[in-house]
Amino acid sequence: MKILYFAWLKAKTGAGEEEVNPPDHVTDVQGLIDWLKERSPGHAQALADLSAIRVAVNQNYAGLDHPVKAGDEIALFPPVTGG
Amino acid sequence: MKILYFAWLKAKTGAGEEEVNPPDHVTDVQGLIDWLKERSPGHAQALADLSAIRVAVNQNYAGLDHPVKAGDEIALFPPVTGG
Amino acid sequence: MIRVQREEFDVGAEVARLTRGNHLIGGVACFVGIVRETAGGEAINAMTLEHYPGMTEAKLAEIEAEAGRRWPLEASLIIHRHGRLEPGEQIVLVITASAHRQAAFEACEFLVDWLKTKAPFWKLEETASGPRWVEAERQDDKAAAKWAGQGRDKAAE
Amino acid sequence: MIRVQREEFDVGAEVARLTRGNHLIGGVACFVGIVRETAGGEAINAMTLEHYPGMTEAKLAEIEAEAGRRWPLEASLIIHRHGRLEPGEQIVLVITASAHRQAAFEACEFLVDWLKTKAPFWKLEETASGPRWVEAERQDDKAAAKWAGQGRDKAAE
Repeated sequence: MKILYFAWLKAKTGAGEEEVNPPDHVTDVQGLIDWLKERSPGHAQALADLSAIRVAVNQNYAGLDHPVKAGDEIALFPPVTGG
Repeated sequence: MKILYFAWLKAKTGAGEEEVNPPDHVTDVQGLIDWLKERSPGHAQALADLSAIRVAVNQNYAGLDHPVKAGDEIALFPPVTGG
Repeated sequence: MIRVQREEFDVGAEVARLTRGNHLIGGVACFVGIVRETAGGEAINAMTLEHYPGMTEAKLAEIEAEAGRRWPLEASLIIHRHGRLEPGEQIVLVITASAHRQAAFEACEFLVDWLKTKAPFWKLEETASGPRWVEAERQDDKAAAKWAGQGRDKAAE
Repeated sequence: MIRVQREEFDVGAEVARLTRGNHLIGGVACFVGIVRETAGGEAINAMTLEHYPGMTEAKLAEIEAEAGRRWPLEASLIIHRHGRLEPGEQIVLVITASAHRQAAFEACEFLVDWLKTKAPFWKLEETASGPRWVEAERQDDKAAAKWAGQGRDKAAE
């Protein structure tokens, strides 16, 4: 499973991209985020406030209950500010 | 008094521009148009349907009751189609 | 700024000239009107735009000033061509620039709607069955009427 | 068409390329977004636009297709830049072309409102007090929300 971080989530987690293999009980976005928080204090801080985070699963916006599985590309980022 | 005709009013009256000296009883746009109709059959035809004609007095849009006087520039034309 | 001219215009050059050096501008809206090859189902070979020299320039300047009163614009430009134009040629350009996009969009639409109903231009179309003067469209009057009382207050919402 | 690029773009060249040869087009609406020199009262030296390669292109193509379903467009173009940009530089270009102006204007506004709220870009501003990530604005969500159910029906009125 590939995790991508953008904007300030990249700086806080210290990674733009990481390959992870979460355990079987991680089945949705919420579970994945809870599990990612354990990886480092930076991850815990970056992912503390879920209201400030948006998610894409395989390049489509997704909610916290969206399923995740091996091989997925999951992106975590703040609300977008393009245009 | 200078009269200007635009679009199909120019073709029908046979003139783009004419200098006229209407009599004293011509005091407003309506009176002027009635008097201009007498100048030729082309004028009568061009000015027959007032609903199809717009008026500017000294380069400002004006109604039929707008006063006219010696020295004015009066333009008669169909509804505009710019843009 | 307003210009009434026979010559073609370059949209990019005009946007660049209008916005250059003013770094308060965040959004620029433009409209380009182009001669279509058909009208009412009939093919158009060309059209000739007649105008009222003097009044045209005065009216364009007036409406541009009005847009500047209604919306917080940093810059604006109206170019309207006259003379003979063929399908695909540009007729009119409206550019509005503001700190924020909504004011730019609204002012641009306002100016275009106004041009359709109040700018003293008349279009003569060349068709296979001969020349014909374009008639004004009632839906253009409707479009222009919607701007009564619109502007700065709404854009500031 | 959509493009995500570092390079500057030329509005006039893009309008010309998009409309060339299609004489059904009567109205072209454009929007150009430009880097402002201040934000929230503080001076901006530059901003860097980060994006999500792959998803950005996919999402831009999706929304452009959606605009084409909602409005009768003859052509459209979205260019969004990424990388470091200074005040006065162009960030984004949206062009929509239709037979009539209302569809062009509405589709252009729709796309710009959408870009602000859904295109995966993030702005990092360089200020005197250091870099800071721009926060999303609630008024942009409001602007985007107004398009629910808008489009072809309304533009055809």
